[in-house]
Amino acid sequence: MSDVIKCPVCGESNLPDQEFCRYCQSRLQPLTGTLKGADAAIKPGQVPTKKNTAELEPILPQWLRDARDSARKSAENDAAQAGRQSQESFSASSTPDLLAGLQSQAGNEEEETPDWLANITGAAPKPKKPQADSPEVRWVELGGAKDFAQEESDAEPFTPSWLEGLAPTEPQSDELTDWFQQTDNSQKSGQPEPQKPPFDTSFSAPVEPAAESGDTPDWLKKMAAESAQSNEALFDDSSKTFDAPSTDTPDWLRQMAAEAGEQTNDPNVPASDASDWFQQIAADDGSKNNNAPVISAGTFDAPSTPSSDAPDWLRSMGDFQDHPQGAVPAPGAEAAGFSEAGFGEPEAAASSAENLPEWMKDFPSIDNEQSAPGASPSWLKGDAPASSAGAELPSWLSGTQAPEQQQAPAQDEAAFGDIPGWLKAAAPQSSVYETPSAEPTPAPATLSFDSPDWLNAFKSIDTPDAPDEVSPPAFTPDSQTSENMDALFADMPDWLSNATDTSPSTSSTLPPAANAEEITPGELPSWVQAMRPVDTGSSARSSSTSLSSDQTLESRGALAGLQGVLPSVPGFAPTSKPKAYSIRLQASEEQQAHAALLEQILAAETEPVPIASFSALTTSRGLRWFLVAAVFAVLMAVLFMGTQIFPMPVGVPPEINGALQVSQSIPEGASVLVAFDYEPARAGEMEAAAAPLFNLLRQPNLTFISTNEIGSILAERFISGPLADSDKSGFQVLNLGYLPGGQMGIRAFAQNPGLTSPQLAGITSLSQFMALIIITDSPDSARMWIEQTSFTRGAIPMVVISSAQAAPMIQPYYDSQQISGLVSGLYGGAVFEQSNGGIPGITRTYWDAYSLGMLLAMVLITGGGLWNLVLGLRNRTSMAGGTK
Amino acid sequence: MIELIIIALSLFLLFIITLWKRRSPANLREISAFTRLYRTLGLSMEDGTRLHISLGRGSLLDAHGGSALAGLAMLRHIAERTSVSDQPSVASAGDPALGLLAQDTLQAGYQAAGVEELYVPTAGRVTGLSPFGFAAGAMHIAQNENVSANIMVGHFGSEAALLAEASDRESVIMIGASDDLIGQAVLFANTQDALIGEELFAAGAYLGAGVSHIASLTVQDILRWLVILTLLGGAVAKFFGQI
Amino acid sequence: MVFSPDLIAGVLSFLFTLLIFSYLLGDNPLFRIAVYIFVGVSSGYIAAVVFWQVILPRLFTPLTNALLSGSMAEKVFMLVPLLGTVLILMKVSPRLAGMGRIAMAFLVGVGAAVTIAGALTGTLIPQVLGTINAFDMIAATSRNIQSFEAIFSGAFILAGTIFTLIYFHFGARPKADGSMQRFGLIEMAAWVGRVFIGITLGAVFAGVYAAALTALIERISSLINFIGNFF
Amino acid sequence: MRVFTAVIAIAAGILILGGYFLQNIFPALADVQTLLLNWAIIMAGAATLVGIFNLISVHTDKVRRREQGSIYSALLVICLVAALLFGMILRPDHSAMKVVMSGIIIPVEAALMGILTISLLYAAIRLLRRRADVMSFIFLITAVLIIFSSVTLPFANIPGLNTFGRWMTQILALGGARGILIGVALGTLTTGLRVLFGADRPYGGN
Repeated sequence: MSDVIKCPVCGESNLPDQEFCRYCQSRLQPLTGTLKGADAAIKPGQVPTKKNTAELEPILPQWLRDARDSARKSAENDAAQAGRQSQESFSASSTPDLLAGLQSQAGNEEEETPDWLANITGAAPKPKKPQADSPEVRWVELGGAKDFAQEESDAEPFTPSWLEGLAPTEPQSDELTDWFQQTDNSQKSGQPEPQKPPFDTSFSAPVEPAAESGDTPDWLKKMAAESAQSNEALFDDSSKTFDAPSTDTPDWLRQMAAEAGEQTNDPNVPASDASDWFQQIAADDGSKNNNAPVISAGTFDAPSTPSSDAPDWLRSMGDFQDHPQGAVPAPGAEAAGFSEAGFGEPEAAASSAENLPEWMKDFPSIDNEQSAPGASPSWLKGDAPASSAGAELPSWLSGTQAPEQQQAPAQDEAAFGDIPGWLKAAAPQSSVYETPSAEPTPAPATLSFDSPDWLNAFKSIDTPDAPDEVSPPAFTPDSQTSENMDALFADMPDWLSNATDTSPSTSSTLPPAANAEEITPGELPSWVQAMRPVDTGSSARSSSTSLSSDQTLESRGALAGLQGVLPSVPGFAPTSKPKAYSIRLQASEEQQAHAALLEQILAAETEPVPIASFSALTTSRGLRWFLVAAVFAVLMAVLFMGTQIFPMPVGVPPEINGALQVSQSIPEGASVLVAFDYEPARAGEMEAAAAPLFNLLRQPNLTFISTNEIGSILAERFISGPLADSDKSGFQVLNLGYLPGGQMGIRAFAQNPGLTSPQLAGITSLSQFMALIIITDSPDSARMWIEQTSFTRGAIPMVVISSAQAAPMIQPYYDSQQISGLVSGLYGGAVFEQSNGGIPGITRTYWDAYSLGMLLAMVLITGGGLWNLVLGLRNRTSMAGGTK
Repeated sequence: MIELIIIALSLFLLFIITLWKRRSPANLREISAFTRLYRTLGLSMEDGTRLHISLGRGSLLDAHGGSALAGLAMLRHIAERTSVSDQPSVASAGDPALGLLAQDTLQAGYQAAGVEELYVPTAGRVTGLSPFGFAAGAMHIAQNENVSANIMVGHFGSEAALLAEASDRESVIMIGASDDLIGQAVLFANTQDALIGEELFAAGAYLGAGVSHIASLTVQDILRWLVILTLLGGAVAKFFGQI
Repeated sequence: MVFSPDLIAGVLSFLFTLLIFSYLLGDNPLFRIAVYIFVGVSSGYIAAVVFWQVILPRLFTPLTNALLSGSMAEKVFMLVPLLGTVLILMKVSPRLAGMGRIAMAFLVGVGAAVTIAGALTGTLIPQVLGTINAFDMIAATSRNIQSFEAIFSGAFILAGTIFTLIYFHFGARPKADGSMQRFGLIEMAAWVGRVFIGITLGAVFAGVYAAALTALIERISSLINFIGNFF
Repeated sequence: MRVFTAVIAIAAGILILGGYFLQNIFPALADVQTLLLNWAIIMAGAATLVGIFNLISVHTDKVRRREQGSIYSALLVICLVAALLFGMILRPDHSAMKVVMSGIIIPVEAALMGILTISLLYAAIRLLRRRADVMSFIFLITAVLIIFSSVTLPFANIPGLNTFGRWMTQILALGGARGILIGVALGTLTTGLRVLFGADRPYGGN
């Protein structure tokens, strides 16, 4: 262990044994470990799963851990007292002990569920656990096995009503949840203590006197005395709490109620609520961090004070004022310190004042102010209201899930509230939880206040628990007797665990209640899952008895495994057979007709409405094959036979005539720029259309260029193809290749061909060519050439040879005399060829096939179109009829 | 100079009408092809099929850049709407620069939809560099990639018939528009509802791509009537030898 | 046996033509093989052409010259396209593709301007002027076209142009039944515009068919000729 | 980055437009325009290489994931890489590349164009079943008439048919074509302006 601990908040160094930073009061030691799955909530009805709650062990104050060590040493004595209990029953009885699980805490934090926690929840310990652990050790840890046995057998009947609530009722579990959450939250918050000074003054005081008590817990005696003498201010709130108790309420409780009845602001708070706050105390004291014990001390005040018939142990509480030990810790003391004080004060009896820790030494000075003889205890009278202690009680007793430092403001607000805070805490938070409080009476009747065991346990409360600030030697085995240790171990855990064990044991044979469905569903923190006694073993049940007459075992929901939580109201039993009502619906025909109509409407609404389809026309493979057969048969036959049935077209259109004149006007050997701007797809058509014109040229000097990447190859193909049969002896060809840039490239080329194409060195103007021939299948390409060269070509003629598909768009350029001639398609080529002296060329070869193909198309389109028109009309008619 | 005047006037009208259209709703005539397109978008999302948007082969550096840009604007909107679909749309182009822009546009659409991580660069593709190469590369997208509709918006020539043939064989809905008359003629014969001429540029407005698209149509209407007036006035003047 | 390039090209041409024609019977693996090979080969070829005729002569050669002997301005002017090329090449990597947007933005800006200019100078103004000039009686007379014929033709062209333009009018008003419709006169004019559009598209369609038919004839003829070479 | 790219696009566009329409006022803009266009052409060339990589990566991805038709994708990648390598090494005008061109590219493209004959016929025949409206009727009638007018008959020509066909093509069709092209130009203009001034940013950014 390191010599110093560095505060995670302020960074200052602190002693290793300090729990809180002396500079910023931040917590140095974690309150609890992280409970796995603590954040996850489970819903009622969900099957609980085992949770590893070993992380909660650090919650226990150091004194408890130290006490465990001392308990081991006294184990032998206790084991002898254990008698003849079987190992199983012993283990069962031992499980309720809060401290039972502490054995494993120090050494093995990986233990799934500490026994004490399991006992609190009533969950059956794992069968193997007691076997695995040394039973002897456990016996010792129990703080005296026999004590426990007696408690189980004897103490139960004597449980007062206000203690009845210790039974594992819903509120208990709820409160347990609260303090667990508080613990968890306090861990997160880091420094919960500095915000809780009000608790210090109000709750440490009653604990102090207990330190000097004898058999009966001193602090209880003092509380009794206090209550007898106290002003009603404090009990204005608390007394009302006991208005509701049944007639079985002990006298002292009744008296307490009588005294404080007028001042109670919340008369509806049932007596059983007192048990709640007691449970809260138990929970806080036993398992929570050291904050809780302070609370518990104050918690005991309320019930004890009003009772003049209080038993001796309560009366002895009157001595409280005679022992004015400062209940209020040092102002700077932290909550942890106060919690420790709750349990640590008893240690003062056994140990000298010198052994008292520093914070305990501070108490007297405060107590002197608070404890005035004959007056209500100052810590009750003045502190509670003044420092909002009385109101604070409810806050932390209410079991809210917020950390205590968060409760403080609320407590302040409620300091003079109508309802004491601790009563509020005791009050069930839901009607469900009120149910068990409705009949707390049986238990008080049988409760033995003299029960030494649990009183010893309270006595042991006075024994100094070991706050982190408390010097460890006070709890060393050497400094503590075995009796002290017994009492110490039995302080809260014993009665708490005992109480929690009772209900499940008695209800084990009863059928589980099925009323869980009526409970408002809520989400339980997952850690509660570990505490749910659903799988309580029989061994655990056997050793416990019910504190409630109701033996219903809850099987579902948050109360699952708890027994007697929601008892049925006594006397609520059916006296007669319920009248039989027919479940048959009495509906008239008219109503049924309306219902049918409604169903029909609803059905129509839910029935999917088909979306108006796009009337997609399915493909017709048959038509396609027919077309293929017809066209291919005709064309192949004609081409194969090489027929020349169809005459070549006669008559020369003006645009073709213009092209003819240009071709004839080009002088021999003249330079002609030819742009091959068509796609390979139209190569056949373009070659057929262009060949007649090139055949007219006389030994031209041809320069090929293309704005198409493939154009240069097409040019060479043209030379080697259609022109192959013509006389090419005089042809000179220069292929410039690809001219990139579209119209900008054309523009640049037109402005200075030699600059763009190094092969044309010396040619600086387009006008140096004698003619410009554009072979294209695109009107855009033709347009680009026409427009971009219009300013540079001068007067040189331009002829466009186009595909038939582009002719309609190029024709206007001829009409506007921007071009000199236009030859389009095979038809244009055929006309041109005819005008060239009738030398058969490629167009003649294609012409018959072309004409037949065109005629075939005309027939097919006409006939097929009409047929499909009829089909379409029929379909539309049928669809329209179907729609109607 | 007339060109500058036309540009300035168009720009001014575009700016003013864009501001005006922010407040007034768009009143546009019904175009059945866009109605079909709009429903096709939803249906493709519903039935988990893909849309194939083909942007044609219009180069940015020639006169067909306008149709390419219009196709990209439509792609941007479709990408945003269908990006979260199980089968996001794919775009094909026949021009390399247009293909890259298709990728950027698709990514922007995904980004606008907040699902940029779903964007796959191969959703925008160049399927070929020649007209028929592009068509041949795109014609099997419908068959291979669970496409329910081919949307062709851009510059198409006669190769559009090849895509139309493939769509018909696969019974895939086809909606086509081209700025080229050849492409328009082919698409007119092959599609259920043809988009003709400048309807190509209305795709963004009809699909709800933004106010500026609607304003564009209004500016086109205004310029249209100015052109008509110019034609009438110019013809009369020319006939009487005034100009 | 010597395989001349022409023979190889002829054989390949024959085979690939048949493979493509097989598509007429239905999509099949043979057709796909031919198409995918075609796409790959054509793309690779075009890329090689672009490299040899664009990248090399317009970027690397001038860049080398500029770096070796050019002025600082020339060096800068050649480094910019080099930078743009590098940025565009970054689009190969999805991670670096964002950088490529700078170059793409430049391309788009240039393209938009070229498009606007092309639309105005290449289409809008020439087409308007062409329509107006149809009524140029002087020009008609010079081409031996009678005035009546010129007016008649010009009027049809003008009417076709105007009605077609009206057909595309987008503005409309909501009707009582919820539908959007244009003004009555515009709607009527648009109907006439439909006729002109139908005529135009029909004429173009006929041209496309003629081009396709010619290509088919050429292919069938080549098949026959190829077979005929062996007999 | 978004703003930066938008600024670049807008600046480049304005300079190019200035080069088109303001070079008479600012002659330097013409040089700037030429310079910027040259850069754009180079970058477009680089984009081609990236596009090739995209093509490869898409199909490689298919092969890797063994998608439907992955064998064809593998074939495509192999052919592409081979053509690219041979083209880069041998240059495109090498005889081997010419064989590839003449043996594969041109025949396939022409054959694809050829099978459009069937596709177009099929589409035209089924058109009235898809859509029986005025435009479709006019479309088919015009197509049939023009087809009929562009052929010769073996025995006797129908007088005036060819003239009528030419009139339809050069007058009636021209009017519609001009209307369509002017409309497309208007759409292109507004679309270009939207892009030029950042309303649409196809280069990324929202």
